[in-house]
Amino acid sequence: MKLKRSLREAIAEQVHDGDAIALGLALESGIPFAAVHEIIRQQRRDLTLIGPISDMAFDQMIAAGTVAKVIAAWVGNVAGGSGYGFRRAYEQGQPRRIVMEDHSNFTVGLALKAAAMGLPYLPTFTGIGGDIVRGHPRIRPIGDPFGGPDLLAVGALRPDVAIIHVQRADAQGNAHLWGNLGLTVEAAYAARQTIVICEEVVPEAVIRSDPNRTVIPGFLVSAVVEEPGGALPSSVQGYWRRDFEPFLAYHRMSRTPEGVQSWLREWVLDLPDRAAYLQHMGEANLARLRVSERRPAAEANFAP
Amino acid sequence: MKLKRSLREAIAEQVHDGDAIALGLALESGIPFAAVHEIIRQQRRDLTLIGPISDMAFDQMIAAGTVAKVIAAWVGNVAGGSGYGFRRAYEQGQPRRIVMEDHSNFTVGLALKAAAMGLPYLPTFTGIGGDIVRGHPRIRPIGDPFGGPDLLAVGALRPDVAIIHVQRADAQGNAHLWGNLGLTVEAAYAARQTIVICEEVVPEAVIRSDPNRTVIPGFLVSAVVEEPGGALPSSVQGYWRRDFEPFLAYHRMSRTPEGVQSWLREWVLDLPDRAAYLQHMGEANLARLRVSERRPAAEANFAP
Amino acid sequence: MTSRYTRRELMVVAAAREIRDHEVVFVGMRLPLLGFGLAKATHAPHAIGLFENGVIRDRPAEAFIYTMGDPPNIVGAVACLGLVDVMSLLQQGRVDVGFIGGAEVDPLGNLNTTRTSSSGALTRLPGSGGAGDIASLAGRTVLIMEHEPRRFRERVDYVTSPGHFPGRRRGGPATLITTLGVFDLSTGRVRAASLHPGVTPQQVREATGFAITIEDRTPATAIPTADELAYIRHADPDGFWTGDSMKTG
Amino acid sequence: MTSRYTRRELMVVAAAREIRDHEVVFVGMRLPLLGFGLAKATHAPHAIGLFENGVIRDRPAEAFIYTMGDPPNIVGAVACLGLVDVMSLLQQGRVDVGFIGGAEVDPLGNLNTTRTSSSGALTRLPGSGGAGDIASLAGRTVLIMEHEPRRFRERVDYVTSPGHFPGRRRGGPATLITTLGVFDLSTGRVRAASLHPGVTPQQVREATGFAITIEDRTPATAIPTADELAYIRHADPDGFWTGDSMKTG
Repeated sequence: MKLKRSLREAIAEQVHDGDAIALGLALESGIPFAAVHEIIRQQRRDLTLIGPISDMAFDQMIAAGTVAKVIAAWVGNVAGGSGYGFRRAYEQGQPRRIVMEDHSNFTVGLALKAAAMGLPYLPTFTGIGGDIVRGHPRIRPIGDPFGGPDLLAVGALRPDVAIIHVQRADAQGNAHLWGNLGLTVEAAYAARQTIVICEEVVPEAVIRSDPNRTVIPGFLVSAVVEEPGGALPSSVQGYWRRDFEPFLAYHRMSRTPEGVQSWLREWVLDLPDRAAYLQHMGEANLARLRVSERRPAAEANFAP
Repeated sequence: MKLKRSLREAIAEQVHDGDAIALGLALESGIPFAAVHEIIRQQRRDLTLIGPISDMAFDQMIAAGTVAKVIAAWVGNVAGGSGYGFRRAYEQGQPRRIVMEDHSNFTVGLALKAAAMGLPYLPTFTGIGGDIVRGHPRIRPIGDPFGGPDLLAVGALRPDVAIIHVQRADAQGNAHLWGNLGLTVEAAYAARQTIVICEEVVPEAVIRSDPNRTVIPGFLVSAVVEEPGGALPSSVQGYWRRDFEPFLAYHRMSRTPEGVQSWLREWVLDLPDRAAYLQHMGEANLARLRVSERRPAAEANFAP
Repeated sequence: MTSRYTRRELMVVAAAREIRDHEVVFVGMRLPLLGFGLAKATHAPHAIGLFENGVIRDRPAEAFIYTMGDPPNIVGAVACLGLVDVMSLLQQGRVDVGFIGGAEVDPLGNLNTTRTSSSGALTRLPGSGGAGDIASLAGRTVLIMEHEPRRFRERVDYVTSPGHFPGRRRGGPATLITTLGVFDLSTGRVRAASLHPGVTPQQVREATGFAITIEDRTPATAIPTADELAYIRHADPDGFWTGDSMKTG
Repeated sequence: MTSRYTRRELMVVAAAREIRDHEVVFVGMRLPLLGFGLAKATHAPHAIGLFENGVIRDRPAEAFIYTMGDPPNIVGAVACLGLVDVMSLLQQGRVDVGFIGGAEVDPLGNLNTTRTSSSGALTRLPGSGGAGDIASLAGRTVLIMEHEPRRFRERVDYVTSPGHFPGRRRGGPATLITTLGVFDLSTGRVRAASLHPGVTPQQVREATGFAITIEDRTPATAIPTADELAYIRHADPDGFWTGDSMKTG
């Protein structure tokens, strides 16, 4: 079973109109922007986006008209605040109306974790007394069979596809991720298919030297894509720093529908792929962002 | 807050008569036998033991008369089969009667995880149709508020103390563990107090070089004990091989009440501490079991 | 002798004072993060900081961070877990105090960061993030707000982060730190604990869309010491979070 | 030409044949572990093996292991997770087949490993371990047993690992491999699929405490090939799991 794909192939084969897609799961780092842009280029429609906080990735997809629904705890631009694409869609139906399923970080995490555990729901005390959980399509009041106070049941959320950016994976999809994890593991377990995008496809022996670092076992993975820099402008621990300025630039540009279209043309639609995006960034920027220092993890000896 | 203790101090201060103690959480590896023996030496009484499978650790504590109740999925001797101490206590009340709360590995895991998550219970489908869950004091039938099939609720299990053996920790209790995890993390989160026993207390910088390897954050830890070889004859990845023969020897000796008492005298009661135990094993045995080869994990770069 | 300081620097100092030694703190970004670092450097050297993405630190990052996911926030962390792991610790009751903010607040300490029609038209805000969880599950919460009439409302349009309500299991808002003062919310009514130097009761009342108790003897908020300012300016050298146009003091 | 082989070697071969290529297998120790390795080496090169302690492998350990927690079982693993993680994958339905054994079995494939009074006095057995979970949640289960009358009972004293029962959501016993033959359990009745070479229907009936269907044309269990034996003897060189006194073939 050959899993290696180009990003274009992986999106073409595994992301379909109407799918529910989980991404941006590690919060501000490892956001799979290359995949986000490829989905926009391939003009997917009616997607449901799933994630804790989305930074500007969801905003771009909404502004490009690919999205029908968002299931998330926070949608905006972490550096700038508001997500204007999201606001225009939600407030004015531009370029199309979207449905919002509001969550807190914990409830969206529990929804994914319920699916990851093969359960219809997980109980929680979070949110009680607030409006997020009131009349929520996925959250219902339940009692405690052991006689304690009432809780809420957060219903399982099973994405069609999870898209995850990691440092390295082998050709079977066994993926090493370090630094921020967020909801990455829950989403990969929960999703019907998981696309692993990595900085490097490495020999099996590298992954097997540290099986505790394998946060996603390969048998859950439907495609492995080698796309170095595929998460820029977000960071990847040990590989790329966060590029702060593009978040602010998008925030400025996306204030108007014309601005965001212009931004999408320049950074997505007029570029064929991620290599072209990196080239458009320029080598000086890449050099500034590329991590060349080493702060290796202390040795862990796995000798038997 | 100084956490470092000798094993004797940690057990004296933090393990009390009647306490519920979780140990042997990584299944066959990292069983904290040094702590098990110190508890026997300090003559604790009426303990409840909690773990998935216990290998011979629970059997020794039961045979020594320290135990009133066992909450586990399997109690015996992985190499030999039956745990004779357990059987004598359960079948004949020798040296005292014990209560058994039977579980499967998953239900004991869910009971600890429910406590770890701050929940009164977790739902599951496991065990339905079998006798473990029938009339179980901690497991009740529940419905699915979303209309799916009925489930079981596994009630939270909060140990008074979890005792955990890891490769290394810093003086604040931040613990690196690799290789088998089993239920170690769930138990450390669930327990009111966690005693971390480690092969090495290392400088903070070692732990902080790899925060993803910290399976137990120090603020959950109540004592840090440096006790190299404290898990023998069970294995510790990268430090100690499993010593197979002592499991079989205990299995043979423990067939009779006299045999097990003789074993307890030789290996526990007549020895003051772990250092004496290792000396009694002999340097040749230690040399045979000590891991000197290196199979280091592939480098993970944490540079920002 | 006092140095000149900004309102936000004063708010950082007030935030730091809400953290007691040995406490476990749900930190967040911006002023609370600076407050955590300041508390660690002064009266609470053993405090532990949790971030909702899974990071646990016992000291602030060495380099300036713009988001909690920035690589310098991983370097030197004591643990880097998953979001559900730290939220589980929060739900267990292992977190003493959490810091949250919002676009709107009401007298019960309810915060709205989801949507509002206060300006007439519907405005969609980003949403809860982890704030709703911290508000629900921390041992107590400290609210940090811009003190403006449109933000201080008799009743918020949407309760993203629940404040005091009947039947609350645990926690609830304890303190509200604003650009004008520090307010006690622990009783479910808003009472001024201190007003920032130079702020009058009248100013506060005009900036607040609901009734607020300001006793005659309400003290002035203690101003930053030189050491506190030195710490803040070391941690935020460009005034990215703490700069403002109103120099005071 | 066939080599001499032991009953247990034959059982390993039968176990291996229960694994299809690309399947996810809950492995366990002893014969199933050898069966997994044999299947990988022959007809199921893409099978994946899960162990209840959290280990995931796509090939057996290089060195002999006595327990699934032995350090050589970590070396070369593709992942080493927690127990709840692998059980969650099992509960999700990601595991195609699991192997379990027990002290007693009944015609519905219920297994008892908890306690029995079959000998008159109460005997306490070790308990479920992960077997009850695998029996409940795997896509199908393969049972491996010593074929003795006291173990094959009309009704087991305690159902540790549930077999077929009304309302079962998923899975259930598919095949029972014993020291005497291979039996189909998929319909909830026990039917001989093959008897090991030299075993007569009469022998099976005498060793079974309940009614069992053995058709006239029941074939002999296919004997191990030389390659299969070579694999097994490489993996278990001292016959620790597969040695027995009855050499056959």
